[in-house]
Amino acid sequence: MNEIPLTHILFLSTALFFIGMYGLFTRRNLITMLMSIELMLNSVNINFVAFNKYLFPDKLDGLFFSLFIITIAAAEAAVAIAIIINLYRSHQSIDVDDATEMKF
Amino acid sequence: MNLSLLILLPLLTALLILLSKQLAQIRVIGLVGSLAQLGAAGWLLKLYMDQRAAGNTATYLFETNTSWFKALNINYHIGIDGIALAMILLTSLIVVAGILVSWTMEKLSKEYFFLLVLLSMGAYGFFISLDLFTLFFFLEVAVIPKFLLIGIWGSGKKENSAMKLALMLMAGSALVFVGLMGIYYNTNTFDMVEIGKMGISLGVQKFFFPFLFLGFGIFAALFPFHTWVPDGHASAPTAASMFLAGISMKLGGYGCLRMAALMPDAAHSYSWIIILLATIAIIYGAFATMMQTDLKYINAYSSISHCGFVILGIGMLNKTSINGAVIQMVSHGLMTALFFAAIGMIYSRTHTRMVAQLGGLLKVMPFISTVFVIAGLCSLGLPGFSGFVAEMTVFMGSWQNPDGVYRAATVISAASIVVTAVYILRATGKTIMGPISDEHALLSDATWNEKLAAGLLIIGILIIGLAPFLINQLIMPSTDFLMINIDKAITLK
Amino acid sequence: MSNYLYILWIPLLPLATFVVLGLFGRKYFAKSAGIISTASLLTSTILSFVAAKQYFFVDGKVNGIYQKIIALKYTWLEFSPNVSIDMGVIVDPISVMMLIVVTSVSLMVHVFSLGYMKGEERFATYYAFLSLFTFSMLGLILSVNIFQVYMFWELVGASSFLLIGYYFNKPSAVAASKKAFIVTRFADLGFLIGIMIMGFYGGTLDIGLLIQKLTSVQSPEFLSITSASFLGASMLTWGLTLIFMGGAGKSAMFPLHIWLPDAMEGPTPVSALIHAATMVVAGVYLVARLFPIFSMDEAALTIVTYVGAFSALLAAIIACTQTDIKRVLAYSTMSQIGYMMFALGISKNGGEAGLGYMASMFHLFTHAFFKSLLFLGAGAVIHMVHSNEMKDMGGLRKLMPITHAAFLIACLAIAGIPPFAGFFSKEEILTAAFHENKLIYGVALFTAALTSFYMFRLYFNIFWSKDAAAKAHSAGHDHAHDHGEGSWTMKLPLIILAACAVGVGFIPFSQFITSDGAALETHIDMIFSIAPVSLSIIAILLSASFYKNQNTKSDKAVALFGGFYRAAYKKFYVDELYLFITKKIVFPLIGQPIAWADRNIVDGSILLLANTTAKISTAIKGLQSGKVQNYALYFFGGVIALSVLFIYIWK
Amino acid sequence: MSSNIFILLRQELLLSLLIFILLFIKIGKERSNESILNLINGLLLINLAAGLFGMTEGGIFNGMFNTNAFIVLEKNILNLAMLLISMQSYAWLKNHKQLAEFYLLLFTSLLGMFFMISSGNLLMFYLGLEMSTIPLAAAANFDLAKRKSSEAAMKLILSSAFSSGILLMGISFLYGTTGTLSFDVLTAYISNNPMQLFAFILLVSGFAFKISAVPFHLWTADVYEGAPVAVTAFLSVVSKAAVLFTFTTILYKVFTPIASVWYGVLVVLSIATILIGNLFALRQDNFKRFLAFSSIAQVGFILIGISGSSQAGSASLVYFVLIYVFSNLAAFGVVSVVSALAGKENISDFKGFYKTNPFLSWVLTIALFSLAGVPPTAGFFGKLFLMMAGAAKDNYGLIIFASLNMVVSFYYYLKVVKAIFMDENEAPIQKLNVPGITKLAMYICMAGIIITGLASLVYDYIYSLSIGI
Repeated sequence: MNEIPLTHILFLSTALFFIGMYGLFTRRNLITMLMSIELMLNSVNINFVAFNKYLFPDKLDGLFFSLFIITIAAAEAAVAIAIIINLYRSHQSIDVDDATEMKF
Repeated sequence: MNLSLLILLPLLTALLILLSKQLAQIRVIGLVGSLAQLGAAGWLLKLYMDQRAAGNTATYLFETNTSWFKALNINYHIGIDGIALAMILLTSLIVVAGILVSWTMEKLSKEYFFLLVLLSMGAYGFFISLDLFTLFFFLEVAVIPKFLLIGIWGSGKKENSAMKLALMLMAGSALVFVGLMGIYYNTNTFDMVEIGKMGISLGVQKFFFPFLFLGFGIFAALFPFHTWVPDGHASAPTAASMFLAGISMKLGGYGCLRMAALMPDAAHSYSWIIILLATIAIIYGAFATMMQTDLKYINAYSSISHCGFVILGIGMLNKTSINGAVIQMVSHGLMTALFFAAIGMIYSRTHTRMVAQLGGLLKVMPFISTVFVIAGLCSLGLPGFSGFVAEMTVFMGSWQNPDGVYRAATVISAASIVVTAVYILRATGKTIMGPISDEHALLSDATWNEKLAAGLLIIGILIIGLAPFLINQLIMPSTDFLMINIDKAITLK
Repeated sequence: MSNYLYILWIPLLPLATFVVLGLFGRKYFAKSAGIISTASLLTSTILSFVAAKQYFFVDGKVNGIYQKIIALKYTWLEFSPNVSIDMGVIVDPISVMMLIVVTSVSLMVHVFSLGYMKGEERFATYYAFLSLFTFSMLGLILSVNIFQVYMFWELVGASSFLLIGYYFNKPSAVAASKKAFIVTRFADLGFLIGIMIMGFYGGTLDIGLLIQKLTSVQSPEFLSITSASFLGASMLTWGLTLIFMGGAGKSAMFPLHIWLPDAMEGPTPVSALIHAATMVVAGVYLVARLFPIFSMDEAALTIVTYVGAFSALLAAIIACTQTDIKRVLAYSTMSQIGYMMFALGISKNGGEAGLGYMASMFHLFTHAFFKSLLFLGAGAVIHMVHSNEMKDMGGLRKLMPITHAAFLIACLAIAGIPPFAGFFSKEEILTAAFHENKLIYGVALFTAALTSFYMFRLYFNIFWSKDAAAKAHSAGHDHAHDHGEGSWTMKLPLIILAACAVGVGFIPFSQFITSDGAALETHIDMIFSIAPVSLSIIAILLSASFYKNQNTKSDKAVALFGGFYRAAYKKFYVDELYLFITKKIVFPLIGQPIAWADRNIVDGSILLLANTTAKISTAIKGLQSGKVQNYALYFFGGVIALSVLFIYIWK
Repeated sequence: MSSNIFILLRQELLLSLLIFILLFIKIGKERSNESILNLINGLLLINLAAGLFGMTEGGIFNGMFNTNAFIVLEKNILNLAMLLISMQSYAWLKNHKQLAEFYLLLFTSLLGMFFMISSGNLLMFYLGLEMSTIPLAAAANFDLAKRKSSEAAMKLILSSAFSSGILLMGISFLYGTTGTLSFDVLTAYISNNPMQLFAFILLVSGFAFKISAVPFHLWTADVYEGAPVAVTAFLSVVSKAAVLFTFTTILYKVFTPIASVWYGVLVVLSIATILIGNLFALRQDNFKRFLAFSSIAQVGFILIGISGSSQAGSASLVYFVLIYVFSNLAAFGVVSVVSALAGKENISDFKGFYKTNPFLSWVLTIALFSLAGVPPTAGFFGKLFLMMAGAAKDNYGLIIFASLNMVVSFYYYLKVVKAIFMDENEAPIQKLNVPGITKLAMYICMAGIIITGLASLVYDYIYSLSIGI
């Protein structure tokens, strides 16, 4: 069976990356923004795994890196959500536009 | 004698002032300290003269050279020649006078005296340092005290003046810094003596001399970067004005002189610009002064005009004119300090500096009025006072330059002495002479400290004015050393 | 050659007096100041007479020529190896002659002031200033170095400033002093530049050397200074003219004369000293001092001549119209100095042709005495009448006989009636003029006539005219009950000076003072003298008929001249011209624009810089929108920008 | 080998030990805040002291973690900063319930930084980076009740997550093009093919975000303003310093092949940073915000120094950071005291401050002068040496630009001084009684500001350790 070329996968990851970025830029809901960031991180994961599989199969750096990214993403998400909850307490909303007190 | 003493004495004084309690104590310490500085300067003069008499022909005497930042080849290299020594004497004299006139400074006296002493320390350091980095260091040390002195103890729109002064001077030192970088990366040293020996390539000189000269020029009220002078002087408290005009404007002139000696080729090829600016400053300052109505503004603007002579003398790049420039620096320092002292005394009594509101003060305060008149006569260059010697030397020097433009510059500058006479006599006629207004009719004359301060400065003025050969004897050998490089550059053209 | 060093004491004594009185006068010598300074001045006077005797009669003459002797020379300020200001003492005929003049007149004034200034609050200060002036004047006379001349020149100006402004709370006095100083300062600017030209081309500032170098036609200095030219005139002409400008300033030559009449605001004795006998002749002295060089340059001499002559005439005309007695005297001074000037101008260096030089010096000498006498006399009058105006005077001859006599003598002297001093000197001048330049001779003659007219106009108005009693009423108080003619200290000088005014004419002046130091044979030619003397007498009679008794002839004369009279009365509007130039041109058209520009353009541009920075910073504050999404957007934008910049553009 | 680990890792281990001690304190019986604070400060002192001796060079975990005298020095500077911050936040923490958590967060972050600084591998670097960032986000939110605080935390966490996304992308491309993550190997494969340049720029922007260089700086001001003063101080000094150290090491060690490119990048960044930083600082009234922008401008100068890419470059960087620790922390110290005791954080509140609090005023003034680079304070030398390092590249346009911008920066620093000394104010901040330990910290800062500059041996020592390209 012929296998999928690397470029396809890279295209996918890039697309995912920019979808995530788009989400971050456009969505007003903090949780959704967080999710889009996760999206970006995952696209990076795909990159790593793909590079490792296609280009440097003899070592496992890429795989490990993606594992770490997943872990840290989780931690990040935890803290982020905690913060968002606290923000909700103080602002009564998790809309990003309500949290623009400090500017200029 | 170790020159570091000149830095340590003020430092010690400053620390003692910080430790001391109330005004009585502070001012005594300040006075003793400044007198010690004066003594040290005088002693230094004696030693210097002995050395020269003993046939010591080194360019700089009492040199000490210790590495400071070894990695960057920055050295604490100090030493003096006649010019520096003249400046040091000037500084020490003015410091004493300044301390004396601010004898009754009640408001935050500790900080006030502390800053005064700090400022003087910067000046001393500047004049003795032979390493450009150290020079720059002390140059900036002297800036911030001015800002605080004007801003805190000043009068009128003091904050703005202080800010303007600080920023313009800082801009000046920024330019100087750029120039220093240029020199440093083309000679790999900050040591003026070494640089003087090895010389700087022409291209580098041409590119960086403007930065240095302009930078120091701002300090020396070079047209058109003089606008900090009127406001700064007018807003500053008496002693600060004295220090400003008497000392810190000299930092600029001295710097310009050193730079011209360090980069003679560039100085020579730019000299016409320098002379042009100087001439403008002289005549323009004089006319601007004629229109002022506030005594301090009058003196400030006249300072612009008089410092123009310094720049002119330097720009003319010959021995006589440079001698003149140096003498003019000293003379102007003393004279302006005296003038500001007198104005301060008048202001502290009448609470106005407006010429229109004053008059006939000679009746109630003969001493102060006499001081005022003496300062005025010195400023309009009357023989017997230092101003005459300085200006004539500059004129004779610049006249030696047969080129038409230079001649024109000389004549125009010389014409300024008439304008000077006009504004000085107007000021004198309106404030000192004429009928006195009733609310001033019962004012008191100078107190002992004021008399002492004025007396000191007048003595200085008279020494130069009556026996100019003395100061000539002091500075001429050093100007000869300066001229060696410059002449080389000029003849090379 | 014996030692003349003691001459140094002649100026130094007054200096010492000045220092002592200046520092401690108002405290310790408030009363005794007058005596002290008079005593010290008496000493210098005696010394100068001693010097004169020694020089003229003992050892000044070496094989028939009076030598220039440098008694002392000390390098005071060195500019460059050869060019330096030297302080020194020169002894030669004119300097010694001036010594005599200055010290003796000054002494007279000192004595006179003892009475005149009695009870003044700043008595000590007055004498301090007087001594300062005497010192500066003497220093000027003895200068060996042209820059030394300039220095004392300035000092003289300053001390005259102080003396004119002595009544410092009188605005008019202050204004006058300022005017005097500034006008002369302006002239001195020319002097200074002249000196610089001389010093540059002559390569020295020492007068002796300068003369030596610039009078030998082959010397490189002479060639360089004559070859170098500017605006068509050679540098020599420029230098000399500019130096003369300085002289004209001090000597109140047209057009720099405007300060002199106002200077009469000062105390009258001061006017007698400064504005009659000494300072105002400094200009003449300067030209005489440099005469050998002047004689090398025809153009410069011509300028001297015509300026002198014109001033003489102009001043004489104005003097006829003034009513303030001191102003009349001032203008007559100006006119007489004009005489001296053109006498120099028409002279040549040495020999018979040098008559003008000798005449001018002679006139200077005689004029000093009778003019100071006139001023002191006027002083005495004013002291009594408390007014300068002719209309407040008249018929005073009974009340003050001595003054009257002295004044009459002086008038006769200045009018050039034999055998009074003025006659001799004037004759010499006229003779010289007659030989050299007929036009000038004519002017001189006419001026002489005018002189005697206005002098006697003055004399009659003061001492004759209406009788004293009537006068007393009009003046509102009675002179009879006034303090008479003043103390002996005021009379004595009058008597002495009157004696001089009669006597000094008989001195065989030409034996001592000539342009080349060799004696010159002169004789008074009676035939020649008829014209001027008779003219003067006619003029005197005319003025007698006008003013001896009150009548309307004078008014008729005024009506006859009409506009010309008014113009003359208004001093030909020269003052107004100056006022126009300063008030309407210099201040509003130069001063104010510059002051304005400094605040608004030079300073403004710097403020503008600051303000623009602030504006920009407010303009861009939107970047920091507070929206975290925009932050991310900018972040990404930054990434893109960097990538574009460094992957595609950089390389 | 094992002993070796303990020596090389001693600072990290000690810090972890502190963290555990804190945990035990937390679960242990109630203690008074004072006692805990004193204990912690004592421990921090020990921690600092422990770093000072026995600096051995070496790498462990196959070069993932390596250390040398220079790195140890950098870590010591961070320790010092940590100690000072904790001493100065005494007044604030004294009445705070969760002070243990506060320290836990900061220590964890500090630990992360240590690993980041000594990382020899992109993975380790990434771990360290995140480990240092995430706790800070939590710490920024430490004033749970304050709206601003939570907003700040939100902004910090979101934008840092985004930035690490970008960073990771860059790393992944580097990995893709070179097939390795370890620095030593990486260097060999670096060339300026577009892919790698792009990857590099992504990486740089990650760094730029952390050191808040323009245009990646926008989070800074808001977070600084919102977070508690102590956290702000930590952010502005410690984390910035740590990232700068790492940045420099990576630039000098790894990306040497494309030095010309990153020189350009640095120049662009520094110009933008100085300019924008100054322009924004001009207008600020909130003190923390003001310091935020001023510190942005400072970073611009630091970048100039780094761009020198010489031994002097890295030396001047570390030297400046040391000075920056003293001066900036002195300023923050005063601000934290004022905000804790008087609850005021605006520059306008400081009008007439000198009348009531001369000591604090002088501390603040000297600190500001040092930041502005006025002699004789150390800041003067720091800034000058940075610029000298930059000038070595003969790029005088940059130097002229920078030195003229120094004048602008003078304006806003002097503005504060003006407020303190010159402006009249009928109701100035009342007399504050500063806790002794905080005073001590300020004295240390003052001493640092004076001595670090004038005593050249400090610089010479740093120079002797530092490395260039």
